[in-house]
Amino acid sequence: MSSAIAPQERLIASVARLIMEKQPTGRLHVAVGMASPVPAAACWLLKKSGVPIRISLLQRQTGGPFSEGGRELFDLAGQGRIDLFFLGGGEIDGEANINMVGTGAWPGTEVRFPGSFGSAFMYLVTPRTILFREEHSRRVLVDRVAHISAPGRSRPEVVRRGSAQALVTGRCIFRFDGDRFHLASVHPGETTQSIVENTGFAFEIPDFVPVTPDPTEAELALLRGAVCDEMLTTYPDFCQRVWGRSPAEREKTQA
Amino acid sequence: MSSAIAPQERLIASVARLIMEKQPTGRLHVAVGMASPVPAAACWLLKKSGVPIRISLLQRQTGGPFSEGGRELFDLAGQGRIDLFFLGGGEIDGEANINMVGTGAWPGTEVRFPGSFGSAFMYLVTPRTILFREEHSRRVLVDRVAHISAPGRSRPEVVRRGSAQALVTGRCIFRFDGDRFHLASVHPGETTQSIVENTGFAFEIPDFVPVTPDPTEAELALLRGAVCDEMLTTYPDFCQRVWGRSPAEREKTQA
Amino acid sequence: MTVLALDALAALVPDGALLALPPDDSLTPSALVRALIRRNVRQLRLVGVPTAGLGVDLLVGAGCVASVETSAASLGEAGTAPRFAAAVKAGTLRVIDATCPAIHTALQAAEKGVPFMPLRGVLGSDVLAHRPDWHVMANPFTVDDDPILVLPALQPDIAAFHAVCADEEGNVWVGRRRELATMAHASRFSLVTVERMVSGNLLADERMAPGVISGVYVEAVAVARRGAWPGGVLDEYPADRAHIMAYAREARTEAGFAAYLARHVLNASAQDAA
Amino acid sequence: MTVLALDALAALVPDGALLALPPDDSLTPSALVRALIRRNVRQLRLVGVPTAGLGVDLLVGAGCVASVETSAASLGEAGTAPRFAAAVKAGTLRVIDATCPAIHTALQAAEKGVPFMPLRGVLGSDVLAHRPDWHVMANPFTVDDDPILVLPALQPDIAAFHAVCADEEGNVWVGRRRELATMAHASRFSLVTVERMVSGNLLADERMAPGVISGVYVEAVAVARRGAWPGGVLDEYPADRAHIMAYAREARTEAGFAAYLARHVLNASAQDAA
Repeated sequence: MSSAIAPQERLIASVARLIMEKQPTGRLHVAVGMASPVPAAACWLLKKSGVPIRISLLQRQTGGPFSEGGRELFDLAGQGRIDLFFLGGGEIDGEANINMVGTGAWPGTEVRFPGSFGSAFMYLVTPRTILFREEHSRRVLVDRVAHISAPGRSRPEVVRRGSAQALVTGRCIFRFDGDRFHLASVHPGETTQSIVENTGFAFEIPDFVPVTPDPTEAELALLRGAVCDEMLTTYPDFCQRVWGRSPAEREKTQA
Repeated sequence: MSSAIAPQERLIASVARLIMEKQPTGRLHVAVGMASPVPAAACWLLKKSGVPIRISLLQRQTGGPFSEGGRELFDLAGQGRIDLFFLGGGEIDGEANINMVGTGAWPGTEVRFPGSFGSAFMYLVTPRTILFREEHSRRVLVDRVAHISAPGRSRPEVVRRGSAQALVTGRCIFRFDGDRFHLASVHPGETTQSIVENTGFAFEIPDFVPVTPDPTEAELALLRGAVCDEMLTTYPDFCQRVWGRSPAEREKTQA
Repeated sequence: MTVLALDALAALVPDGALLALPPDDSLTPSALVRALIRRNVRQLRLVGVPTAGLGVDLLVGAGCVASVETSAASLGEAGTAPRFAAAVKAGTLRVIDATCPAIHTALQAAEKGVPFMPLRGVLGSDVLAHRPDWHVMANPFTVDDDPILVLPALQPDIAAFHAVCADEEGNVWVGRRRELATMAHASRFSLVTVERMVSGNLLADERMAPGVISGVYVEAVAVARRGAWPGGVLDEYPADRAHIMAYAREARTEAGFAAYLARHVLNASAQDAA
Repeated sequence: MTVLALDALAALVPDGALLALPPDDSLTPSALVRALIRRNVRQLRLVGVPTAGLGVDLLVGAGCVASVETSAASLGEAGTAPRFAAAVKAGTLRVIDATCPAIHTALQAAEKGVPFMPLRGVLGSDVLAHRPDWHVMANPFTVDDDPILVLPALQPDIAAFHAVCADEEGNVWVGRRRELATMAHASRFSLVTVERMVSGNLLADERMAPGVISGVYVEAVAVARRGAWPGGVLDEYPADRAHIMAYAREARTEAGFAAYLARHVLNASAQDAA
């Protein structure tokens, strides 16, 4: 039997299931932005499980999938060749708008977030976006974002390939129907009530809300082995925190 | 004393003098297209004479000045970073229009020339263009081209950095004043009368028309030595024809 | 990405495809062109990026082509592309004349997934007058009268080219010939012949990566040694000028072209497949 | 092209210049940034291509900056860029928010010499609402209602970056970091620090050429060994994460930042010039 399941392991497995929900006819091409260890691990989990997924990780120590520099990801996405991307945000609201700029007057005189990165583009040109934000509080999940880095919905005349598929947080999974979020599952220890209390936007609550399932034994084994191996150099802090492993230890093991 | 001056040697020296006529403040950047041995030799002549000229030769066996592929020349020119380019044409008329497409109905049902290449772009975005066409006949130098690959003049609202500086042929040198050609010099053996007889367009004839000067002894020595060395692999047929040298001979000499 | 035999690669080009090809000096896929003629492909709509050379001339002469969009058709020092010129004269070929940077720009628009891209110059050229699909618009960033050409995105169905090598991920190395990258990125997919397969991942090698076109764009690869011949490959082998000169002479007549085809294309499957 | 000492290279950046810089993971010219602070440059208008990192944070904290155009300012895993965030809060810095592909596209427009270029997406973002210099126009290639963003060309005065090596022609090798090529092509000129000089011509080497930015664009070069530090250089050396983490903590306060400057920038001329 495995040691206790880390919350991040559950999130990773949840994201992996969401990725697999809607497969395109061809090979799935998923891009993962900077500072996104959970989405990256979810992609590696699928790849190590034998799913023919193509992963383009923007954050790598050396190497990388592109030869046109960082621009190539955006060109690929502009063509519709990236099937799925991940976005987070300092604030996310009930219409799936995301704010990566800040609060207070523009450009964030109260709290300045890092900035919009590619979100204003990627959210519209990518068929599927999984929103991921571990902190689930009324500070982050707000009724109305202070500023819209990237809109969750667009007017009908605006060319848009898709929007949010789901929002994964440290407490639950919401699905997005194009207009509103629906509570899809709550993580162990959470209840519909605790989600309502910690969420600043209104959302749909179905009659029955399941608990987010645990990763399987096979998934846990992959996460703690092959997936962690792939992540060690790129996300050393994350690997240390979740799995207690460091790049130095890996080198020792291999030596 | 040198052996007889080849007609091409006079053309090369003439083109080199035209290049040097109007120097920009910075380093002169001259690009030379495909199948242009005389312009290429003129650039090499200047470079081997110590002029700080930058040459971008599109026709090279290996290597080449660009790392974005063939597109980089056009991007550079679009920015105005190419100071001078060369164009020819199946037909050239008195307004400095050039036709590289063909005669008869579009796209050249009577005689099809190769096509416009980059001329429709380069002629407008490059500050200076030297027109070069060795054949000087009423077939080539026409009153009105059948089709305009690239116009010699543009309406005032059209963004244009320059036009033809001169037209160098096997018989003479014309200068272009933005509206009309002026006879600048005739090559040995030609007269104003012979030029008029062989030219299909009207042009200005000054009171005194000089003879195109011979290349200097120093220029001839460079042409037959260092310039030919540079051209041997790129233009073997030209080097054989003008200087009686072949790449094989060069290898023998170096061995 | 799959590794196929040359004929199987050629079979992936359907009749009527909008097929982008580089010119003779830019990793032209000559062996694939010959295989396409052997498989009797028909009604191809070719794009010469940005010009057309021997490969296009062969396909036109062999009756495989409905239209050619290009800035020029030429055999370089060997002169006119003879079957192309003959077909234009006979009126049996639809030629869509362009200018080099317009082809690069239209492909860049497709590469970025935008519907159009502007280009300076070209105004006043009859090339523009014969392109009803090109527009002239007012520069929206000035109040002055500033007309500018805008080109619609050009997305070929297939980009075909030769490369030095491919790895198991379908990454291919084309070195400095980066106009091929634009062409590959802009097209729905690429078919690539290579001198050889290599192990490992070309994109993981910092020395090789800059000259790589990612396997993302590559549908299939076939090994074709000296597959650019009579074109050259970077510093691996030079163009075979003597052969191109001989072709230019021989293909001036229908009969001469037929003899060339019989000798170098139709009976050459064994040699190309080697 | 001339080869200069690092401080002489920094002297080529005038006060008020529109200066383009890559982020920490893309051959960032850290040694040059430190030299710029030592030379007390003022009123820089920075462009983070496409995001801003430690270099921009240092310049902002040292009071060298009037404005920053960027898609984000971040130290990656180390979190917020502390002096940037503090200056935004204090209202002492003009921030011109963009989105990554908009910066690439605006530079590509300058690279091509066209006044604008379109980009999909972005409509409905408040980034657009705060960019009066960006326009939305009707796609001229459809009769449908199809609004599309068009971005004006962005031509920095100077692009500054680090490269692995330079040759005597001023050609520099950046490998796969081709967004630096776009930045260099788009800018009036480039200033480049390199790990080392090499003999010969990088563009003549078919293996190296694809990763080269031509000397056409390079005004001057200075050797700065480990010049990207604490950023990394391809496979030559990794980013110094511990240092960046320490900076992120220390620079949270003005005093901490001043101490960092004193230790690593103002007294480091000898070490950077090595």
